[in-house]
Amino acid sequence: MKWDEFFVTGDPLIYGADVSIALTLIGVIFVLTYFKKWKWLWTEWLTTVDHKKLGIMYVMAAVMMLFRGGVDALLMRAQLTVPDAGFLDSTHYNEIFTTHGTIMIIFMAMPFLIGLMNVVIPLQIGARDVAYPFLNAVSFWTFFMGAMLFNISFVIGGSPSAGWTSYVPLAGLELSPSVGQNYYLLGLQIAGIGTLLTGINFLVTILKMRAPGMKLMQMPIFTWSSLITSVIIVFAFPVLTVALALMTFDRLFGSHFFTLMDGGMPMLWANLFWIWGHPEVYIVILPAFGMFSEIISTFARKTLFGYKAMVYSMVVIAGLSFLVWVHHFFTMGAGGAVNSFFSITTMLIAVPTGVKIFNWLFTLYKGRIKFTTAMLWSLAFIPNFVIGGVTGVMLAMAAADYQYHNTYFLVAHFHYVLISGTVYACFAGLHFWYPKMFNHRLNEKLGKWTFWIFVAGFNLCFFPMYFLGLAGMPRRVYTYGAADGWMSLNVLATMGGVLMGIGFLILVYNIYFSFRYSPRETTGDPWDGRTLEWATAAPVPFYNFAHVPEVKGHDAYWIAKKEGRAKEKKPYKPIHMPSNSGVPVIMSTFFFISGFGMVFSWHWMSIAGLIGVLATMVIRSFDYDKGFYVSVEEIEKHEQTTE
Amino acid sequence: MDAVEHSPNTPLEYQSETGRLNILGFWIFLGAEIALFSTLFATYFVLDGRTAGGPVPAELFEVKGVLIETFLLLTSSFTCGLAIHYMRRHSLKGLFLWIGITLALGLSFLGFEIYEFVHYIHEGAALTTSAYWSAFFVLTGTHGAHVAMGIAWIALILIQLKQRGLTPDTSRKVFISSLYWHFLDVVWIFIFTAVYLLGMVM
Amino acid sequence: MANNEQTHSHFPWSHVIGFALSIILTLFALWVGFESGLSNTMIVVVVVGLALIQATIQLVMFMHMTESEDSKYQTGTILYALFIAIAVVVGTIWVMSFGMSHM
Amino acid sequence: MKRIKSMLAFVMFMSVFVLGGCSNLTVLDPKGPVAEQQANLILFSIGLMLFIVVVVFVLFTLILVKYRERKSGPDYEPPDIEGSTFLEIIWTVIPIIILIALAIPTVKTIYALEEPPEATAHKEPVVIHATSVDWKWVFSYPEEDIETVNYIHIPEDRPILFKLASADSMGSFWIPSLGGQEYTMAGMMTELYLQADEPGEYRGRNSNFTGEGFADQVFTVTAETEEDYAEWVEEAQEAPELTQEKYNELMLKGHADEMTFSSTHLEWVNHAMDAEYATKVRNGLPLDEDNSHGSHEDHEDSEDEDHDSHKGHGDHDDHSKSEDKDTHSESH
Ligand code: HEA
Ligand code: HEA
Ligand code: CUA
Ligand SMILES: [Cu+2]
Repeated sequence: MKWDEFFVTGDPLIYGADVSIALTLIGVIFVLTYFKKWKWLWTEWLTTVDHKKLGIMYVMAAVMMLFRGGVDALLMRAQLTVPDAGFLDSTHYNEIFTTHGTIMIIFMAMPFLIGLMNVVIPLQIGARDVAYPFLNAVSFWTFFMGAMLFNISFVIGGSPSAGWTSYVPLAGLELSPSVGQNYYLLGLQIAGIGTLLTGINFLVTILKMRAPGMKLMQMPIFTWSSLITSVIIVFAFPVLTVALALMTFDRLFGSHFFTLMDGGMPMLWANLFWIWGHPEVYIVILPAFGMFSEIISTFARKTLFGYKAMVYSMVVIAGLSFLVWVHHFFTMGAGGAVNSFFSITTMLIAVPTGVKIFNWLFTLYKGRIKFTTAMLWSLAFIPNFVIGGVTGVMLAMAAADYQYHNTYFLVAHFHYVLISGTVYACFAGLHFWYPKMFNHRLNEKLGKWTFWIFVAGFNLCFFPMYFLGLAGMPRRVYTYGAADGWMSLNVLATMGGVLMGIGFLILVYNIYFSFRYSPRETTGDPWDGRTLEWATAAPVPFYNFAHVPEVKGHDAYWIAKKEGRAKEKKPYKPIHMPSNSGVPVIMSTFFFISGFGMVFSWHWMSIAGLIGVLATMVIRSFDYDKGFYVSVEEIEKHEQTTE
Repeated sequence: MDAVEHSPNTPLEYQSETGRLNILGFWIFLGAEIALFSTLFATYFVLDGRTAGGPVPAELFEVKGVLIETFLLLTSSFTCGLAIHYMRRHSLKGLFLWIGITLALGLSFLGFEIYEFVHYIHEGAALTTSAYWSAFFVLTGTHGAHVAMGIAWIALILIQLKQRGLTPDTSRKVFISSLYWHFLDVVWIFIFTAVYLLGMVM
Repeated sequence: MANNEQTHSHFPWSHVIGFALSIILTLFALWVGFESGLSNTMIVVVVVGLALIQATIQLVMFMHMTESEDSKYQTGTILYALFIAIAVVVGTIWVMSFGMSHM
Repeated sequence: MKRIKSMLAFVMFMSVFVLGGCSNLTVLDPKGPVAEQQANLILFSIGLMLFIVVVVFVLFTLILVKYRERKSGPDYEPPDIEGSTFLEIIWTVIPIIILIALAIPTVKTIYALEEPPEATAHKEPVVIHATSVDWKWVFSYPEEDIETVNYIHIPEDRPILFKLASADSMGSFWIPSLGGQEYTMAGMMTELYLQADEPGEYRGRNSNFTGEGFADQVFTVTAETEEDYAEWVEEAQEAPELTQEKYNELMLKGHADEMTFSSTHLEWVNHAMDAEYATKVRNGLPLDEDNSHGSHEDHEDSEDEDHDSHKGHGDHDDHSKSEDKDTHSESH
C-alpha cells in the first residue's frame, strides 16, 4: 500500500478536516501539558470506574458524534437542495450518508442513552455503582475505540460507502474493494462488544443492586425501560456480532457466506442484519420512553398514569421486536404468507406504543404542567412521534410498502421516530439530569431557544420528505434532475436542516455558558423530583449515597419527602468501593490496534493487538484487588461540604 | 454482611456478593451465547446444500470420528461436574484431579477436531470452497475456538487455585468456568445432531 | 436460598445419572438416524427433540441452573434465549426458503 | 401552543393537498391497476392515520391548555391517579380494531398483487425479463426474441409479467406510476405483475442503492396501444442480433445508452440461475457451459453428480470461451 492510498487525498474538504484534526490534537496535548493535567486525566477519567464519570464521558462522546453526524447531514442537505448540484460527487455523497447513518445510530443515539443510563440508573435504584464497575469501563472504552476506528476511515484509507445497512453484494469485496467497508465491520464489532457487556451489566445491576425494599414493580420507569432495553441488547447484539464476523470472513479470508460466487447467499446478510437491526431501533427508543415518563411525571407533579400498563407494554414491545424484522425487505418477494405474517406482527407494535402515548397524555391530565426545557422536549415528542409512528404503521402494510420502500417516505418515517423519539429524549434527559452530572443546571432561556428552533427545523426538514417519497424520490441518490420536480420540497428540507444546526450550536453554547455562569446546585433536588437520584447530595459524592436509602413504593423519594424522611440522619458505616483500573483503556487500545491491522490486512498487527487484548485479560484475571473502604470520617467530611 | 445471610452449607462460590453477581451475570452471558450460536445455526441451515459443485458433507463425515469427539466432550462435561462436586466437599485434591481429567479430555477433543478439519481440507473442502463449507467451518470452528479458550481459561484458574487455595473468589471462578464448559457441551449436542447426524442421514 | 447440595457428602448421583442419560440419548439419536427407518421429517423432529432433552439434562443436572436465589432469573434467561433461538432459526429458514418455489 | 396548532394546520393543509390528487405525487396518481390498488390502500390508511393523529393532537392541546401551570392561579396540588382499567381497555381495543381494519385489506392486496390484475387476467401476459447490471437495465422479451437496454415498450391494458434478476448487486425494479417495486437479485428469480391503463411515457428506475452510478440507473417505459406495440416489436426484430461479446461488455460496470437487439441473452445465461456470470466476465474467469453452477437448481442433484466437478473452478480452464459459445448457440 502506498502512502497516498493510505491517506485520503485530493479533496479540499478532507484536507480541511485533516488540518483541523491535527490542530485540535496539538491543542489538546498542549493544554494538558501546559496546565500539567496529564496525571489528572489519567487518574480521574481514563482509569475511572465510577458510573457517573463513565456516563459523562459517554454523553460527551455522543455529543461529538452528533456533531460529526450532523455535519454529514448538512453536507447531504446542501447537495440535495437543488437539482444537479455539483457540491458533492456520487462517491462522496455515498460515503457521507453511510457514515451519517452508522454514526448517528451506533455511535450517537446508543451511547447517548447508555451514558444517561450510566449516570442515572444506579442513583435511581439506590445503589453505589453498577454490578460490574470494571466491565462498565471496558464497555465505554471499547465503544470509544470502535467509534474512533470508524471515524478515522474518513482520513485514512477512505470511508465505507454501502449504506449503514451494508447490503451485499454491494458491500462485498468484489464490488467494494476499498478498505472502507472493513472499517465499518471492525468499528461496529469492537463497539458491539462494549454494548453487549453494558446489556449484561445493567441487567444484573437492576436485578440485584436495588435498594432494600424496592420491588420490581416499584422501580422507577426509566429503570424498567433500561432493564428491558438490556434484555434486547443481550439477545440482539450477538446476532450482529455473527453477521459482521461472517462478512469480515468473506472480505478478508475468502469465505462464501454472502458472495455471488460459490453458492453464497447475499440475502442472508439482509436477514441477519435486520434480526439485529429492528430490535436495535427499539433499543434506542425504549430508554427514551423511560426518560419521557420520568420527566412528564415530574413536571406534571403527578405519578405516572398506568404504571403497570407502561411496564407491560414495554415487555410486549421487547418480545415483538424480535418477530418483525422482515418488514425491512418486504420487496424481496418472500411470498404472501411471509409478508402477511410480518405485516401483522409489525402493526401489532402500534398497540403497546399507543397505550404508552395515552398514558402519557393522562399523566398530564389534571396535572400542574410546568414548561421547563426538559418538559418541552418531552411534550413535543408526543405529537411528533405519533406522526412518525403512524407512518411506520403505513410502512408495515406490505402491499403499500412496495411503493414507499427505499424512498424519502421511509427517510421521513425513521427521522421522525429517531429524532423526535431518541434525540428529543437525549436533549430532555440532558437538561433534566444535567445537575446530577455537573452540579449546575443548563440555562433555561438558551435551552428554550434551542428547543423552538430545533423543533421547528425538524418538522420543516422532515415533513416534506413524506411527500418527496410519494412523489417518487428514492433515498440514497446523490442528485436528481430538474424534471423530477422535487426541488421545492428539498429546499424546505434543507432550510429545516440548517435550523436544526443552529439549534444544536445554541445547545453547545449553552453548555459553555452554564458552565461559566449558572449557579451551583445546593440541594441536589432542583426539580422537586420523585425518584431516588434526587435524594443524593450536590455534588453527588462518588459513593452516591451515604446511607443506602429505604424504599416504600413507587416514586420513592416523593414518598420519603411527603413522610418527612428525606433528610434523616443516621450514623454512617464504612462504604465499600471498587478501585480504578487502567486495564480497560489499555485493553481497548489493543482492540483498536488489532482492528486497524485487520482493516488493512496487516495480520502481524492484528495478531499483536489480539495478543495485547489477551494479555490484559490475563492480567485482570490475576488481579484480586478488592476495592477499598471509605471511612466514616471521610463520609462525614463529604456530607458536610455538600449539605 | 455476607456471612450472616448464608448458612455454612451455602457453597463457597455463592458466599460473596461478587460471587452471586458474577454467576448470574454469567448465566446472562450464556443467554447471549445461545443467541450467537443460533445465528450460526440459522446460517448453516440456510447454506446447507450450497456446495457449488464441490464436495458434499455426506461423503466426508464419518460416524466413528464424530462419535469419539462427542463422547470425549460428554465425558469431559461429566468430569467437570465431578470437579464441582469435589469442590463443594472442599476437596482441593479431588477438584484438581477431575479438572485435570476434564482438560485432558478437552484437549483430545480439540486434537480430533483439528485432525478432522485437516482431513477435510485435504479432501478439498475448506473455508473458501463453497458457502456450505464456510458455514460448516465457522460454526464448528467457533465452537472449537470456545473450547480452546475454555481450556486456556481453566488452566489460568488452576494456577490461581494453586496460589490461593479454595476461597470464595477462586471457587467462584471455578464454578463459572464449569458453567462455560458444560455450555460448550450443550452446543456440541446440537452440532452433533444438526450438522453431523442429519448431515449423514439426509 | 435453595441449597440442593445434599450430595455434598456422598456419591454424586445426579451427575452419574445425567452422564448415563446423555450417552444413552446420543446413541438413541444415532439409532433413530440410521436404523429406525422413520421418514426424514420424523427423524429431524425426533433427533432435535432428543437434543433438547439432553440440553435440559446438562442445564439442570450439571449446571445447577435451578439452584441459588437467582434460579428464576437464570431459568428465565435460558427460556428467553430459547425463544430467540427458535425465532432466529425457524424464522430465517422460513424467510430464506423463498424464491425456490419460483424456479 | 401556537406551534402545535400551526403544525396541526400544516398537517391538515398538506393532507388536503394530497387527497386532492396533486399530480406531482406519482404514487398517488396511478396509471395502472396495480398502482391503483396500492394508492387506494395508501389513501385508506392515511384516512385512518389522520383520525388517530387528530385524536391525539386534540387531546394533547386541550390538556396542555387546561392544565398548564398558571402564575396567578390557585396553588393546586394535582391528584395522584394510578391509572384506570376502563380507559386502558379503551385505548387497547380501539387501536386493535383500527389495525384489523388495516390488516384485512393489506393481506388481501398482498395476495392480489401476486397474480395478474383481475380485470385482464384472461389475457396472455407479456413476459419481460428485467435484469439489473451495475448501472443499467437489460430487458429480454423471450417470446418476441427482443432485447433492449434502458427502455421498454409495453402494450396497454395487458398484464406484463416481469421476471426480475440481477447480474451483480441487489437492485429494485420500480415504475412508481405503474406499481410498487421488487428486488432484483443474482441467482434468484422474483416476479412482478404490472400493467398500464393508458398510453404514456413512465419513468422506471432502480431504487435500491447499488453504489456509484445508482442515481442514473433509470429506464423509460413506453406504454402504447396493441397496434403500436406490435409495430415496435416488428421494428425491433430488425435490429442486429446480440452477440455474447457485446453482452459481456454490458456486464462491465458503467452506464449505457438505449439499445435494441433481435435476440436475447437468455440463450446463454439466465442470471436468476447463475449468480456468477458477471463476476466471471469482469475477472476474465472461464464461463461455464451449464449455467446451473452455483445456483439452487442443482442443490439436490449435486449430491448424486459424479464428483469431478469437485475440483472447483480451476479445472474448467481448458474449456475455451469460443467453444462455450458454439455449444450454446447449438443447444438453443
Ligand atoms: C427509534 C426508531 C424507530 C422506531 C421507534 C420505529 C417504529 C416503527 N417502525 Fe420503523 N424504522 C426505523 C426506526 C424506527 N422505527 C428505521 C431507522 C428504519 C429504516 C432503516 C433503513 O432502512 O435504513 C425503519 C423502517 C421501518 C420499516 C421498513 C420500511 C421499508 O424499508 O420499506 C417499517 C415497515 O414496517 C417500519 C415500521 C415501524 C413501525 C410499525 C413502528 C412502530 O413501532 C410505531 C408505533 C407507534 C405508533 C403507531 C404511534 C402511537 C400509537 C397510537 C397513537 C395508537 C394508535 C395507532 C394505531 C392504531 C395505528 N419502520
Ligand atoms: C439518530 C439518528 C439520526 C439522526 C439524529 C439524523 C439526523 C439528521 N439526518 Fe439522518 N439518517 C439516519 C439517522 C439519523 N439522522 C439514518 C440511519 C440514515 C440512513 C443512512 C443510510 O441510508 O444508510 C439517515 C439518512 C439521512 C438522509 C437521507 C440520505 C439519502 O438517503 O440520500 C438525510 C437527507 O436529508 C438525512 C438528514 C438528516 C438531517 C438533516 C439530520 C439533522 O437532524 C441533523 C441535525 C444537525 C446537526 C446536529 C448539525 C450540527 C452541526 C453544525 C451546526 C455544524 C455546522 C457546520 C458546518 C456545516 C461545517 N439523514
Ligand atoms: Cu434462493 Cu433461489
Ligand atoms: Cu424495523
